[in-house]
Amino acid sequence: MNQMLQFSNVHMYYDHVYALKGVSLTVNEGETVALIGANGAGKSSILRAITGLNRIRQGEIHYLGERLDGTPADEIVRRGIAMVPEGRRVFPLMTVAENLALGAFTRTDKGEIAESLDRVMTRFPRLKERYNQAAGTMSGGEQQMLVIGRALMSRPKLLLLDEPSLGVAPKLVQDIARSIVAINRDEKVSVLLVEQNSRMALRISQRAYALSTGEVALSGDSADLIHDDRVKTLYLGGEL
Amino acid sequence: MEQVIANGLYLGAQYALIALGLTLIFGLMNVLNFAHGQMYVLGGFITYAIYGQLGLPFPVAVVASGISLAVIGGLMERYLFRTVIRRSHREESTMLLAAATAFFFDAVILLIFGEKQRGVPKIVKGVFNDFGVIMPYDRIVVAVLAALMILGFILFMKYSRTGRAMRALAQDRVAAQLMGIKVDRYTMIGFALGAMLAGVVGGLLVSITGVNSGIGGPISVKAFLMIMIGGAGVVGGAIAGGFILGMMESVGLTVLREYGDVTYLVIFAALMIFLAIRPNGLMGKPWG
Amino acid sequence: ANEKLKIGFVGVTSGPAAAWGTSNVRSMQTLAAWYNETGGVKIGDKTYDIEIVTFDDQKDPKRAVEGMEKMAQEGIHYVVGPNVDDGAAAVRPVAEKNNIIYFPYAFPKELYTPPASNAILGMIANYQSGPAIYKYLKENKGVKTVAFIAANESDPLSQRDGGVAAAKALGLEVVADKDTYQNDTRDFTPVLTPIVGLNPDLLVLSGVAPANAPLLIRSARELGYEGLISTETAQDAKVIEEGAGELANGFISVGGASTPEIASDRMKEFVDRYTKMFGEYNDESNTKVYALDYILETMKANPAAIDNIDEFKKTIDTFSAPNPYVKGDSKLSYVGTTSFGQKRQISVPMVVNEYKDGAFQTLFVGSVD
Amino acid sequence: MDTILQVRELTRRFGGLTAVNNVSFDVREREILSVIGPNGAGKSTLFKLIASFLKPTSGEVLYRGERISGLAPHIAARKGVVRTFQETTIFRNMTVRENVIVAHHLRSRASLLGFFVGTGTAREDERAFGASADEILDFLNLTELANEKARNLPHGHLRALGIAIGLATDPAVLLLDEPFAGMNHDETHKAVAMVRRLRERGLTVLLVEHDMPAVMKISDRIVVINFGQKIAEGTPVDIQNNDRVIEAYLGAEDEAIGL
Amino acid sequence: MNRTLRLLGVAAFLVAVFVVVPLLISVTGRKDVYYTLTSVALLSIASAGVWLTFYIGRINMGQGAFALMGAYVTAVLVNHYGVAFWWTLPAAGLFCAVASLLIGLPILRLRGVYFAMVSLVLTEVTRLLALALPVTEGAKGITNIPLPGAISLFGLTIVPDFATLENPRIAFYYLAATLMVLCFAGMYRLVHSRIGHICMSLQQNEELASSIGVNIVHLRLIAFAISSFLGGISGATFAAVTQSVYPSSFTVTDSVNFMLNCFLGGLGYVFGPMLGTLTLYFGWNLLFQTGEFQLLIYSSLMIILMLVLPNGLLSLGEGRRKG
Ligand SMILES: Nc1ncnc2c1ncn2[C@@H]1O[C@H](COP(=O)(O)OP(=O)(O)OP(=O)(O)O)[C@@H](O)[C@H]1O
Ligand SMILES: Nc1ncnc2c1ncn2[C@@H]1O[C@H](COP(=O)(O)OP(=O)(O)OP(=O)(O)O)[C@@H](O)[C@H]1O
Ligand SMILES: CC(C)C[C@H](N)C(=O)O
Ligand SMILES: [Mg+2]
Ligand SMILES: [Mg+2]
Repeated sequence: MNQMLQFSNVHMYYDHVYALKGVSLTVNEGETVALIGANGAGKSSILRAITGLNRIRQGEIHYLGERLDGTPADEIVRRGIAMVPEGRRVFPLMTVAENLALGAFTRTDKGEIAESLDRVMTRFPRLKERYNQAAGTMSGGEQQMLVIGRALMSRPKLLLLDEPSLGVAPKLVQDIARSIVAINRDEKVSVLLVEQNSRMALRISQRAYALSTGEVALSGDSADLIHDDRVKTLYLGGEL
Repeated sequence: MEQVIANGLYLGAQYALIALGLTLIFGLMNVLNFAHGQMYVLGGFITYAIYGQLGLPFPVAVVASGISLAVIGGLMERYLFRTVIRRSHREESTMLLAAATAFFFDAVILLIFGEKQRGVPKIVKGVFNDFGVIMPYDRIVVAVLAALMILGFILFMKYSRTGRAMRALAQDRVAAQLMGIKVDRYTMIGFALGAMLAGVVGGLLVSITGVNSGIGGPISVKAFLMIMIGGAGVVGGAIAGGFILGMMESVGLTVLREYGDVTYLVIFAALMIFLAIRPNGLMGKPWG
Repeated sequence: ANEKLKIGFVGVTSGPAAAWGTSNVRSMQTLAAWYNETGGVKIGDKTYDIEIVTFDDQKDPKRAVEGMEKMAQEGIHYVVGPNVDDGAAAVRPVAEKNNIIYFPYAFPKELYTPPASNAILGMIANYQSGPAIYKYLKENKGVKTVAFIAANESDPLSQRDGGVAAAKALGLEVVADKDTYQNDTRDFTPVLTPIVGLNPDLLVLSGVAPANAPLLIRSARELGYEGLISTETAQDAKVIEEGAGELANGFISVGGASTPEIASDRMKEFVDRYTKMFGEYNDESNTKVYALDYILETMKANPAAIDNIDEFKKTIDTFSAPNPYVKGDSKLSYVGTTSFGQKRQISVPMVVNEYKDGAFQTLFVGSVD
Repeated sequence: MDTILQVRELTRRFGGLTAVNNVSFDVREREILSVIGPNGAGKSTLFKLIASFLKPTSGEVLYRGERISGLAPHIAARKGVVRTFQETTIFRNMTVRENVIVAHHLRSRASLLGFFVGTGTAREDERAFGASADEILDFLNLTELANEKARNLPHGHLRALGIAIGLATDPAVLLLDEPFAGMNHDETHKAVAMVRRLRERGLTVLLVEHDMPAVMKISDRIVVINFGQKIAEGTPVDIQNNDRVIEAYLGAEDEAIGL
Repeated sequence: MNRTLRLLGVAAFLVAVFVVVPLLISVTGRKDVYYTLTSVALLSIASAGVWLTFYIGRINMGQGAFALMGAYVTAVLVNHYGVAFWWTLPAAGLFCAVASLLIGLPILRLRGVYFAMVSLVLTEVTRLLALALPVTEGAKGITNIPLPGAISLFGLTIVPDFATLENPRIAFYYLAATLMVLCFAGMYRLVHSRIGHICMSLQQNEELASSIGVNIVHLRLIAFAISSFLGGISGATFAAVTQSVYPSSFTVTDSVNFMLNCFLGGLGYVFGPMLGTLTLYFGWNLLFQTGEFQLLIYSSLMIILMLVLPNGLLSLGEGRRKG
């Protein structure tokens, strides 16, 4: 399998907060990789480092053989990385249609964009029903679908998801999880998934990293990790 | 009465156009641009110099006003506001910067163009007088142009790629960045566009009300009023606010004239009461 | 080199009313440069170079006080300005405390009537020119009805009230005396619409700022107003031409000396020098050219006045010198006895002008005593 | 057990939309009651109505028999009904500890003027608040972050801080809106234990939550809302097996995705 | 250690204000500085009020209104009713505080630019009222306000009759400086007590503040009333200093300046408004020799200051402590 994304010894700070302390990880082409870990472990920070929302202090990020850190955010999108940020972040005053159109902001070919739009609509029929509704008035679950659809509109090769199940009702969480599997399988999009719902994350991913205070504590095949005792006690919690 | 309404509409069109640029900048970066009026004045003086002094055609002059102000606005965003926003803890800090640039423009304009009221030859002669309405043709031309520009601006914001990017930016900067929108660049474009609108209105109106170096401040204040009425940061609000203020002045000055000096007192008091009832203006969202 | 004689200016040189103070300052600076270039001014047995110390009070009475304090600090005893009523009134205690004679361009009578004694009115007041103008218009142009309009600020409102009283005293019918506008108004059509509907014979723009005058005239004319328009303050022909063009023909205002019929050669040279120095002349300076000469001439008449304002006050009563700016043998002297009970006004010729195609023409010349 | 809160035929409309529609239920003293339901069902709106942040269109909320709906929020808080926010709402520019100290407002015995001049009572209050804040932070495992500016906290800790703020007011009824969102199992586990201890402190807890294992574990009773209406009420076991609830909200279990 | 340092600082400040400045003035003979510094002291009191409203999260551009009101209260009471200035001073403050409660009740609900705008309009409304009302004597204002008289307690003259002084400017300087010191001491105490924290909570999130039981309406009103009280005091003293008041004595420009003073000094620092006022007002005056370029230089300096210290002058100390 080809390596797609590679972190080598990445360090990142917010002012004086030391958020990532030498993280190394890889995502291969076609893979779904899960990132799990406690609050403040640095999961979101990894995604922010990839998309260029924050600069890294030290280390290197490579993507498809090229250096990624230091690249402007729009260029990163153009190279095929899309992110669904924590907490939905739709453009609330814009319609579903406009939100989706913005997802394709970096693309120019009208025909291809229309094709992507079709695909998103088939994947999330709900969005088609609400095509002209202002995004801000939709329910949480619908908004979550919208931001995933919006991310797909840039036709990414790598999709980054930050806690897509946050605040979403169980039934919808199931829908979203299935969509992620389908996107990865059908559209050959690699996925890097940050989830608190570790059980779900480990089920739908091939490999996983567990983070702890800015460092990788554990990594391996998800199927193995799900039975790993340390993971069980730390992240799956067994019986509550 | 027809005359009063016509006055109000005309004034409204003019006001709405003034308010547009201000609300755009506010919506995009939460900056209340105290220098808006000064930008308007500068636009007026550029048109005055090109059309009034050099004798080039009026449209050329107005376009030149727009372009010059766009450049100035862009530079201001890039070298002043961006730095300050990035480094300050409270976004209100930009108010001091905006005020300082307003003073700076005042000083520059006064030094270059002098203290006198300036005017240019009429662009169209003659007066329309029918249906109980008297309206000079040049005002009609300006009102129509203003209306067209407002329409053009709305369409631009709604359907163009740039417009869409700017609206996205105004709603959520981070999400916009994740869409691959060059946030810095579009903020700069937005500021430039806002400044350009100010310059263009200044240029257009110099043909009717002339221009003078001291009116920047008062114009800004008036423009603030309009965007408050309509709702700050919302394009529709600016337009509505402009027309409402225009109408209020026109009607108020006629209806209340018997009570003399209190006309403006009443208008302002009404504004305060209105905002107390609708704290976010007509269609605005809360801010801060 | 000559010793320096500092003369102060405290007034408004920025903001919407900048033209008022600027025309003052520039008149003074033009004259000072002229005197200094020609060897200075001889007062008593010393020759002085004139230095003008300026302070922009931004039309704020608090700042005007500040300015007057600065003048006192600089050891100045003669100050031109302030340009508005409240500023002129606010500086009074400072001027009295620090022995400063000042020349306001503001009309409140309290400034000039006893016990006040340090202020000298620098121009013709509206209660002096107004009645003369209205009387002339009543007699010569058949004016019967008058409407007043003023900005809702101190000066214009006071002048309006003065004007209304004068018009009533003359038996004119005042059809509008309450219409006001915000000073930031740029489009006067809504303000004027109801007044034009009343169709008065005369529309008086009370205390109008030079910036607003052409706009008011233009709006009124475009709304179809056909009567006369006048004001009691000085205006600039160029501003009116640019702002209202031929619509302003017939507009009546008060001037000082520069209309060709009466201007002397010295006045013409003054205008030339002013234009050379600042790029453009301002007709308001026709009235504002006088103050500095009054100060210097009075000192020449009594050199002790140079740092003793009591000597200056003594000289006022008898002072007389030729008026260099007007043809013929008119005189510079102090007047104001009728209005103020003491001589606290400089005698600027009361030239009532009529605007015509880019220039002022003299309608009549009056005088004040 | 006594009834502490009574929700009586509560309805709230926003324009044409009925967000909460004729909902009634009782809450007993020292009970942990969960409100669940699909996104947009009206759960947060219901909480806002109970804590008097919104006025009901009709119906009322009684607290110990006294009507509290329609009062100002700070008065409801004074009486003992306090809510935390679904959105991570905190005082961003204060440190974690300052956040909690400020939240002791209702416990102060000194008046504002007293604080100004620094009377003995005021100083005592300050000391007491500090001690209590430290205790609460310890209780929620936030001690390490005590001097961090709240705006720098990661998502999960913000929720904990939200709860800490709620606790500091010393409420009788605490309404927690999605307290476990953004926590992993381990953290949720601790938080659940914490909520239980709240009850041991004598509090009545209402919570809205989408984390089903946690809800089922912690709740004495559950109220289910759908489209603004109550569709079920009962013990966790009842609810888990209620077909209407499964259909509207829970979904059938799907081993392939671990849910 | 920290405490002694602070006490030393306070002592140094008091000595500077009450001893060093008058000494320097008498040595250099720059008597005009008295009026300038009196103005700075008074304006900084009004700015302190504005600062307090910033502290609860309101951009206040209405302080000019209250300064004007305060000035008129004093002028009317002294000139029309013969009340002694010393009584009118608190009366002016209280009048403004009460007025601000009435006005504040409806408008304090507004936030952000909306409150800013309405308060700006309030300034203009007050000016227009001053022009229109009979008691304010309309356009010509109230002039010839007598200087403050003596205060004696048990036959002991504590404050001399200002009119008998050789230079009342000095007396006014001491008066203004004293008021300023009192005002800022009070503000310091306010902000550093628990009330400060509660105000801060209001600034950051009113909804949350009310959920923890803070009566936000009440607190907002109190802060606004204190702010207006300070505005009134400042205006009233100004009326006494300049012995006159006009509708234009405090205008929109002043309101904006009060706000700018706060920004320049630093919104995060109690003494920000004092330093901001000193810099802006004194700075402007220092530049008066530059004639027509005064505004250009002044505004350029302001822009540069803003670029270098966007969080206010006082953030300078902060940066050093950190780095
Ligand atoms: N904007 C910020 N400023 C300062 N510090 C920050 C900021 N954002 C995050 N941090 C800090 O960086 C560290 C990592 O945070 P991050 O958001 O990556 O955690 P996370 O694993 O995503 O946590 P969660 O599961 O709670 O979302 C935390 O200690 C946090 O306090
Ligand atoms: N202030 C408001 N104005 C208009 N509509 C509102 C308002 N607040 C809530 N709503 C609407 O009321 C409905 C219920 O919203 P509410 O926030 O109570 O849902 P919820 O059950 O808490 O959902 P979630 O689980 O996603 O948080 C939604 O459709 C929402 O859009
Ligand atoms: C009385 C005024 C309106 C005159 C004006 N102040 C001037 O300087 O010309
Ligand atoms: Mg995170
Ligand atoms: Mg909710």
